[in-house]
Amino acid sequence: MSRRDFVAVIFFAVVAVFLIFGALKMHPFGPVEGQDGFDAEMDDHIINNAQEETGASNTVTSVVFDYRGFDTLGEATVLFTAVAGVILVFRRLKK
Amino acid sequence: MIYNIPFIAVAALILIGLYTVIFKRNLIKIVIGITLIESGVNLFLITLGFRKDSVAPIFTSNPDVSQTMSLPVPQALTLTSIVIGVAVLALMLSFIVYIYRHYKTLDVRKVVGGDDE
Amino acid sequence: MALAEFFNSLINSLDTGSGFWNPLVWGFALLIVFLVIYILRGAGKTSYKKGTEQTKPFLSGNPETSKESMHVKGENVYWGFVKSMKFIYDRFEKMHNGNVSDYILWFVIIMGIFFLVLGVI
Amino acid sequence: MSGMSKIVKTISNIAFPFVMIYGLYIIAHGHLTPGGGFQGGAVVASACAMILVAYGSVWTMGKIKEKRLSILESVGAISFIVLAFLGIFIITEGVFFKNFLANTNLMFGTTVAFQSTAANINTAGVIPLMNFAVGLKVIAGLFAIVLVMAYATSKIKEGKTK
Amino acid sequence: MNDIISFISAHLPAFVVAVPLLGAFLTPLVSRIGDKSRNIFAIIITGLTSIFALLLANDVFTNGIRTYVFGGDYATGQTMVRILFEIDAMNAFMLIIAAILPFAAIVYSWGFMKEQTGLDKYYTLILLMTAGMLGMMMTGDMFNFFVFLEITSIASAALIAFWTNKGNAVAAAFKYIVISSIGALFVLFAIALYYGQYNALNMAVIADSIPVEMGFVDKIALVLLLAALAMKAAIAPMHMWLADAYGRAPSSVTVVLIGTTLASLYAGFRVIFTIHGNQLEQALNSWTIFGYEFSISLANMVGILLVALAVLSIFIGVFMALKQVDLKKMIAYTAVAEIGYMLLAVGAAIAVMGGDLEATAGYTALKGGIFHILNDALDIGLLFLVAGAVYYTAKQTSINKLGGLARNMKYTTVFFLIGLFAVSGLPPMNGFASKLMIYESTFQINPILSIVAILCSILLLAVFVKVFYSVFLGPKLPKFATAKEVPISMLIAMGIIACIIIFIGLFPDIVLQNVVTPAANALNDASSYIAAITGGI
Repeated sequence: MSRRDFVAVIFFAVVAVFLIFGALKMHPFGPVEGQDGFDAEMDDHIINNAQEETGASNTVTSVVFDYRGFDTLGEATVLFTAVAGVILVFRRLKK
Repeated sequence: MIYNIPFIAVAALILIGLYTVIFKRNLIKIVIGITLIESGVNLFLITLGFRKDSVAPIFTSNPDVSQTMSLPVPQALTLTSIVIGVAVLALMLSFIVYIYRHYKTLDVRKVVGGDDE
Repeated sequence: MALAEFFNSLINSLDTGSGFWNPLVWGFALLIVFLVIYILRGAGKTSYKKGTEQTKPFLSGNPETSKESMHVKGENVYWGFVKSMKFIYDRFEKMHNGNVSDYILWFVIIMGIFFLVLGVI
Repeated sequence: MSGMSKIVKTISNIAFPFVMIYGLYIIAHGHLTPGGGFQGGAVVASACAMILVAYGSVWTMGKIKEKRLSILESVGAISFIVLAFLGIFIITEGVFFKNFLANTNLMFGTTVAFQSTAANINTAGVIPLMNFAVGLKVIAGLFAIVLVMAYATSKIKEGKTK
Repeated sequence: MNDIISFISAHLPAFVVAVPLLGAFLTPLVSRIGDKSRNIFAIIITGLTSIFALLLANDVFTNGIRTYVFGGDYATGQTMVRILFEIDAMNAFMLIIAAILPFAAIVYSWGFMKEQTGLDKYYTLILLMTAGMLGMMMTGDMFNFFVFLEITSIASAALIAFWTNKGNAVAAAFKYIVISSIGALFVLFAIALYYGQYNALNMAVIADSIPVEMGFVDKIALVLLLAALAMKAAIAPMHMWLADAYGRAPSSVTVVLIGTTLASLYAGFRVIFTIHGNQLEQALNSWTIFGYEFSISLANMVGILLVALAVLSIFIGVFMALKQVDLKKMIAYTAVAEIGYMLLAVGAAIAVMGGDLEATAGYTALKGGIFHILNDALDIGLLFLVAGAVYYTAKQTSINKLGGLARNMKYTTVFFLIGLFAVSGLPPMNGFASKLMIYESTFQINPILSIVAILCSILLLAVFVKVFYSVFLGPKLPKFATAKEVPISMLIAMGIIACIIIFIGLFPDIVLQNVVTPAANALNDASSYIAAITGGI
């Protein structure tokens, strides 16, 4: 076991311990409204007003394309970027 | 405590991914580790969206709209994150193709990219 | 009016806590110094003629070598400093192997240190 | 890579239209049922990838060039961002990404109350149009990625790398 | 006419990001027409973006914080469900950098990239990099920041691998995308932690809802954000990707890469000062040893950590730069040292932050550090452009094989001298003003810091004197007998940056009073940033 692996194991264990303790300190999975410090204000606002504001019966689509439509533009841009990058990497170098 | 099993699974996925990136030698395995971290984060996002005995937030021919619905925003974020992960994966794999073309190996200790050879 | 304020602000000097810094004052001082140096230079030796033996490079009688070999390579500049700092440079060379797993390992190490400092203390 | 056996080609020929119709259905009903532009586009792109696997990348590259695909993708992206820009320019007091068709009884403009609705496709304003734009973009993009990578690696396998 | 101006100024934050995106989407179509039209189109789009960014910055500096909500109207205090851009003086300060660098890069590429293939994708990606950088600098929404971070990372990685016939370029690109994707994933993890705790994605709302007594999950999110953004900002010992990426990418790409790195650094400052600004005074823990009461606040702890990393960055950057034989890698390690200077000043400011910052020397340190961000972007950018010009002429960047280029390339030599003076902190260039502020303020905080800073600055001067000697001076080598001056477009690009450097160097007080001090104040008080969204704390 080299020195590098020794140091790696030690700090990896530190990170692991903290992440798992953080997972235990989160609010319980599947919380109930109002209990254990959980209040879904933003999402309840979306669920109650999505149909009047956007007319979409699918709330997730109304979030994707209306409430957070700018993220969707960025996401489409990411795909566009990846295509451009792959075509650039596999291009022909000679004219 | 016992309710947080999904969060512990998320932490475990992320740690397995980090382990793969740090201790494995093959470039393909490093990419697999990155996708493991990404799937862990996606699982965390979609886990946060669940509420106790809730249904999907869709009103089309929904029998009872008064029952609690799961949160819609984390599902949208997960969709975005998945598409971004696909893009990153495609680019990394095409880089690996070129690296193998140049170095004739996939060992991370040999792909160091020193000064001009 | 605004123009006057602008020109006033041009000559303001930068306040750096305890001191100040004004490039225009500095440039004026530099001009004076150059003037003094020019005067001193004018008082120097005047029997210097171009195109004579005085301007030829004199390598203690040896013939002049080629341009390539006369140019000191960039790697050889400061070789003494690099040699004396070898104990540091060995560490750094070991640190800078282009291994991407080690880059991520450094990230994990820094993250662990931050966790220990901010979480435990 | 070269193509596969005749059985595979026939089966993929038969399965291709069904997969494509299903993907288009997912794109078109994105604002009513689970799914949307990305998911349906991924389904259609997987159908194209199936054709690519069955017939081989060289044949497919002979049929359609990746330059055409990138043009198609930029057309989808431009239509998406233009729909976003129209939110500024069409209506007064509009902002970027304003849903300027919702609840105006124009195209896709039927007003919906907070209720369990029957599937009415004529709702949700610009969201179906954005679904189609993103679907076009995702189809072209994913198929371009798969096609280019398969073509380049097949050329590596045959030895003529440069 | 007048209402058109008011219309544009009303939608400026959207235009600043949407115009380069539209240009990037249009580039494949425009490049069907011809190469010249494509180059002109790219220059027009970038110039328009720079003009919009500067107009927005001017508006913010005069009228205060601007917010722009996408897809709907928003009244202060109601539930924040939509994405919004929030631009205060600090964002406006970063916008100035993002307005200068990509324009110079695009103008430079006209001559620099003439012989290359795949240029339509090149221009597309560099416009996407610009859009992502601007979005990172302006957004007020955490997840939106992550999306722009990924856009920037993917475009940068594809452009770093531009010269695919060199194996080390592709290897550098692979390292960069591994680093940036892991960093971005941890940023997303922290964002998800915030979301799960407070059910909000808006920076101001999160900062408002984090309790002053931080919980364990908040600490974990803070650590993840700090570590990931520090890696993205190339702070030692997580800086190794930067040497590869900067050294292997084409110079015109490297200039934009500098902007993206500084955008990540800005995001780290935003996390510390704004999102956790209320908890900075909070005491992490307190012991009583021998009756003495010791107590360390979060500000002390984070500041000490940042200062330690900064000193390490300066040290490693300078020492490695002294040993490199490749010109671009040498400048890259210098960039690491310069980032260390900024972090040193701002970290010292955080460490002494208690009560009002204006009273202490930390205020000068904060101003100096923010001022140095602008100077570093300009200086390192100019040096990389000069290195690209050397590569364009001599087709190599190894300083062992170069020499005597000053006889062929006079203007390039002058530009290199300007960059040398600026980056090594010699008067009267702009680097001296900010470095002087950093030295004096850190001397009042802790003398050792300023001693280290001054010594390493002297070593930086030594590094660049060596480069100047071995690349530009010396006898005229026969193999460069036919070397010519670079094309006019590259000279124009270098001249733009050089003129700005000389202006800031000659009149530093104008920039300090009108740009840097408002940015420092905006970064220092988080309450107004939060109050612009939530309507009071």
